[in-house]
Amino acid sequence: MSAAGRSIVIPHLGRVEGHGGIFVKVVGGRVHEVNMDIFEGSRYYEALLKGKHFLDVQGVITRVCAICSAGHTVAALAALENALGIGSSPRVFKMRGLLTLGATIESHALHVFALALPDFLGFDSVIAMAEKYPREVTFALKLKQLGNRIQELIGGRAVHPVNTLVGGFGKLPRHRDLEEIRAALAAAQGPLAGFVELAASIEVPDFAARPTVFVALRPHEEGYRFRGSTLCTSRGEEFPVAEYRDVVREFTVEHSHAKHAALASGETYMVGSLARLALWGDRLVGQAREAFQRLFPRGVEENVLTNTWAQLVELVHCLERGQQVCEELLGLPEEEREMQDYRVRAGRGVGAIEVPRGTLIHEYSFDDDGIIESANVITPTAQNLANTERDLRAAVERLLASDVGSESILKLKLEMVARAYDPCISCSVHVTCL
Amino acid sequence: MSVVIPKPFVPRGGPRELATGPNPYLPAPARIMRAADLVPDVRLFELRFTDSTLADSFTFRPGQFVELSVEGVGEGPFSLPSSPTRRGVFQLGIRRAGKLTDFLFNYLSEGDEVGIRGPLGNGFPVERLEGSDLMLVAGGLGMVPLRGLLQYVVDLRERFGRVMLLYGSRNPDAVLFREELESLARRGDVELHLSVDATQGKPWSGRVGVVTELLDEVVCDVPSTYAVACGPPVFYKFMLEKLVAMGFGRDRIFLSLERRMECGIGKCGHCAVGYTFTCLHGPVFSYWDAMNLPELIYT
Amino acid sequence: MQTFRMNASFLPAFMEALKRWGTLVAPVERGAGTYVLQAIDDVSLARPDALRTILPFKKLLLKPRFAMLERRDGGRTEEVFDNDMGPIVYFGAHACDIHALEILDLIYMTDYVDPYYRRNRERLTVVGYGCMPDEYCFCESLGTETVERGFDVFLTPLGDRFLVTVCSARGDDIVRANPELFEPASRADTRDYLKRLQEREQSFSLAMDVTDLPYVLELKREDPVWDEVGKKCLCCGSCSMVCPTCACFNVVDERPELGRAVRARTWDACLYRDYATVAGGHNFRADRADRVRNRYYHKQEAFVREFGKPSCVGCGRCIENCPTGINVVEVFKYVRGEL
Amino acid sequence: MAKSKPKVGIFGLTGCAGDQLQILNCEDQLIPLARQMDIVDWVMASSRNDHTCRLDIAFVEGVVATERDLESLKEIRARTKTLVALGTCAVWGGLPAMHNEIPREVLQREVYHSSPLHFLDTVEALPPTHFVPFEITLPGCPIERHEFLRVAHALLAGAMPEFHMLPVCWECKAKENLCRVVYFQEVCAGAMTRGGCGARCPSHAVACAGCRGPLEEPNYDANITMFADRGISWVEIARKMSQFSAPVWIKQGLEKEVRHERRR
Repeated sequence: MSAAGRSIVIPHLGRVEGHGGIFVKVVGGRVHEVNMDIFEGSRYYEALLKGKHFLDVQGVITRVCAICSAGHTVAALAALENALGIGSSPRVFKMRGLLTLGATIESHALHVFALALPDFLGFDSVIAMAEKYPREVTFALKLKQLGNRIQELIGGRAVHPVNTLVGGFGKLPRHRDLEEIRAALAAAQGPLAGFVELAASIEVPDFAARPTVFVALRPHEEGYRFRGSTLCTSRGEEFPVAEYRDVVREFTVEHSHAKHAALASGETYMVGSLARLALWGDRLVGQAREAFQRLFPRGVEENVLTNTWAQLVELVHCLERGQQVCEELLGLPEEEREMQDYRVRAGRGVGAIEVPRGTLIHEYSFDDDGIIESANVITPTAQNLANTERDLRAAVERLLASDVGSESILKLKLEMVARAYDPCISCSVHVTCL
Repeated sequence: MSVVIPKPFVPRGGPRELATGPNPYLPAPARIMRAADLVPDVRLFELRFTDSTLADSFTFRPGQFVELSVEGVGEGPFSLPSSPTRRGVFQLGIRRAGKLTDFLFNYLSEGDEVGIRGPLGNGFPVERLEGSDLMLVAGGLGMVPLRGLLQYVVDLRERFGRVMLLYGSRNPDAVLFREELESLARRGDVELHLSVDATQGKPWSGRVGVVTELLDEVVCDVPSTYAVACGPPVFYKFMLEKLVAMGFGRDRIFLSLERRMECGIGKCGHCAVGYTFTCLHGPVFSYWDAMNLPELIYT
Repeated sequence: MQTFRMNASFLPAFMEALKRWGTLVAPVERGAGTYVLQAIDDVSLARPDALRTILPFKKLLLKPRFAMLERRDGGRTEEVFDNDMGPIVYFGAHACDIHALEILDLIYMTDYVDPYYRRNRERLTVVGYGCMPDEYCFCESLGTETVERGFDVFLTPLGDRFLVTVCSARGDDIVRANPELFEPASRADTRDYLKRLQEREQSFSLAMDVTDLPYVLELKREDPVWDEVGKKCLCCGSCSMVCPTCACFNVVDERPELGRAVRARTWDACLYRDYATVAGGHNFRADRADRVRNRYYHKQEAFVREFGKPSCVGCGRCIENCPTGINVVEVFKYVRGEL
Repeated sequence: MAKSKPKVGIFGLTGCAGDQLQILNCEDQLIPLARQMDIVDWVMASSRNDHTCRLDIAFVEGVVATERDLESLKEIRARTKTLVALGTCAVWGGLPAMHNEIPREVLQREVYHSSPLHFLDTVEALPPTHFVPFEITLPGCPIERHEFLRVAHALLAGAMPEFHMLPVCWECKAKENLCRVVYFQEVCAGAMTRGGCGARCPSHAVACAGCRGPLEEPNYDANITMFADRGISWVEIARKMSQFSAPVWIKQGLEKEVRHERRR
């Protein structure tokens, strides 16, 4: 392998959501350039929202990305309700929480089993993997289906919810449906524990390990939760979410339709399951705690390839937490519909939520008629891109130093790094600031 | 309150049954015995019910039709170009025109099974036509049902007087059953008059022009002749009035009409004009009846 | 026909008793002032005095969509029983509904009998319930405000009691099986019944002149009113969906899963654009106004010629449900030149 | 009727990937379905793909928003026998096309703050059906799983799938929902919109937003009049109707109102 002036190009990254590639240039044995090349077209939804009514925001902004549609919905509604100065009722808050759990189950199941696991087990796709592991793949699809059923019950549709409104829900779930969901969540726990064992038997390589700053929201209450209003870093810093503009610096780069982000200090950082476990993993209880200890016996280490296992731990958590939320909702009387009254007035609001891929922040301001004046969405994938490039650089350097074998193996390992972040490119090209 | 024509609540007639079974929607399996292209986009399928009792007993009137279906693909009405005087098998002349027929042309051949329901519709009033001269006027695919009538007439030739067939096609390659018709003409069973809209450079000894012009070629004893016409919607527009101008009584002209037919038994409503179901009360109407049902003859 | 009286307080017991004859289906309240027909176990949910349900009872005989035939790859085409609903007791039928049932019978039980309809129809028990008209009812104009046949039992509320009319052997069975609920009707009961009928006759606010309607319509075929209505009509088909006598359907072939083909049947409406389109693409009724006119002519002209009465029972559902406010009564006033 | 497994490709242009996700969401039928076909090109689900071979069936979702999208689309068309447009974006343009009248440069400045941005070759968002012919179009935002399965199974059996073009009102009435127009005086696009979604939104007490695109020849004027007659302002009507498949509505004459509504 000559070391002079060569390029490693992965033109179209497979098994991720959206269109991107990896470009690495090596000159004289030194890594010269590492780019995550994002060529997904822009749709400018945030700019298009300007001039629309705030009631139209959810229907538009959810279309940024299908996999994250429930997350965008919950974040947007929280931001809009903050702007209107209304809180959500306990039922509405819990239902949105359940929706988030459903979305996380669906997304994690898809990524862990269908997108990432084929790498660890040596397949090109989950369809190829199904031939050898039919029982496992069937269960993984069942788990994903359960996530979709929850989203369908609460949001009215598995992708792009319709039931979620500013101030409440159009239709509330029947108790018998909630009971069914609770039972299905309980039934999935056993088989999932089996997967934790399978995962524990697979050794995770450390060629991409590198010191990293983790960022996640502080849960709104004691326990491991996906919503909160304070941004925390693994350095011990804390900021109110409303001041995110002072914390997160965004910049454009030539090779990408997506903007990149860094902390005010200039450091890149990681958001997502691994970051959440690093910051709040000690709050896990029950089987999730056991899974955490089983898969991270030495605690969270700075190796992005373990993010897939972090997602697996969160899956265990979501199954347990989902049952609790169903329980809480079953304690409320059965009703048709829940909507809060509110008065339209000018306002600005920020809403944040931990979605499967990390911290998602929405901000809107509108005038007295409710017409949107500005909109800003910061997606987890955009925050992770700069960090991904640094991980890729570290990996290339290390892999070139040790003789890895053929170029195709090198490429596969780089793909694994990019995939470990579970990037959502559709989302990432919509980072905006108006 | 006044109800216009008081009538007690009585069903119009006893329940009718199809030869293919008690559930009128359930097709009976039939096997394709032969499939051959008549012209490039029209294929003649010869079918036989797989149940031999049904195959042997199946009969119909010329002008009736059947519903052919391929489960999961679709069902459609098709005229029978064969005559009930020839038992055991029956034929369908099918033009490629949509999703079901595409499937038939692409995937089905001899030995394959399809579903058949029928016979459906009223058919030509053959008893009434007996003893008279017949003028059959066909345009394009309208030859398919008329060929069934023609075969019937030829098989029972002594019951009918003169038989004239006036048949217009788009071009010489689109003439259906050409050899057969010419051989019948040679035998003297039928007086054949063909026309094409254009020869497109092909050899052609018949007339070139629209089918109505063929009417100028024939001399017949109008009072003792019945006219039977069948063709696409545009065909009727000029044909019918020309026949009337020749002196045909409007009740001595019969036509077979096309509509969207789904159930074939007067239930689904798609072929209804007023309360006349083309599938149940038709598809054969006298011109007098048809013109008194506004919309029925599409102009 | 036999008549009895039943104490009003026996109504719940009577409904409980009806369950022996099949699944009890009755109007229940869906939203404020809106009702749907639904199978109920708890008889207190029934609202038999509700004037209209969103969908009429036809949904009990033919589902909006059901599978007719099915074939598994390599197998035979078989009839499936997706539409079979078992024995049903339809509680709370009004006179117009019962007339509509007769019309459906004319459509589905004559000539070729529709087996899917017949199986449900034969197991249907109809328990009528007397009603008072609102501003959309015009059954009186069509002679469907009272009913003498087509039901098993009919309850007419007379304050603290019901006049009970029995019209079939099955109705007779029901009465005989529950002797404690019924007693012979007295002269006072029949007197009150007649009084109620009179009162009811006077409470109609909507009327439609149906004199010589088919002939009038025939003369008005080219009237500009049809273009006017055509311009206003959304062709959403709501009127046909909610009409108790609209019975058109579509047949759809599909493969819902591997190795299985299904022929399904769905309600259709002649107002939909492709209703009269044939294979090859020719549409016999491409013009919206033609489709609108066809709907009126089919119900009010052609059906009369065929069966001696219109296939409209004056229930008012189409008026109540038309989003653009097309009103059949007004349309005919226009046709007659009264507006 | 025995045939070899058809070669299948699944492609996303610019979009939210919701329609591809809906394919993955056919969990129960996914693996059996995949066994009946040879999925040779599907970047979202596989890391080994053949980008050049002939395809019997290809599914395309998303809009054309870059030159690269257009190139890919033309390549896919050239190698495919039966091309299926998946989702409202692919069929009608969907949300990304809702403000095509605003120059892309303006949007870029608003979103990315710096100029010139030569790396953005973005063109206005247009549906793939605008550029190349499709054999089958299946709208929906996202597509409905059962409809996708019907298309897939029909194509596997060698037949064209059949969909009746009925408005959302059909399913809405069949579900006995309260009409959003008649009972709640809302702007509901149900009567103009192609059904098949099971009237999802009205069944959740939300008016139809028209996400599945228009029927053939909807009575556009009568709908507008119906809303206006109920005292709903033109701005409100335009606002509700200018989202999905906006280009189509605009062709129908809504353009004036849409411009009126915008305050930019």
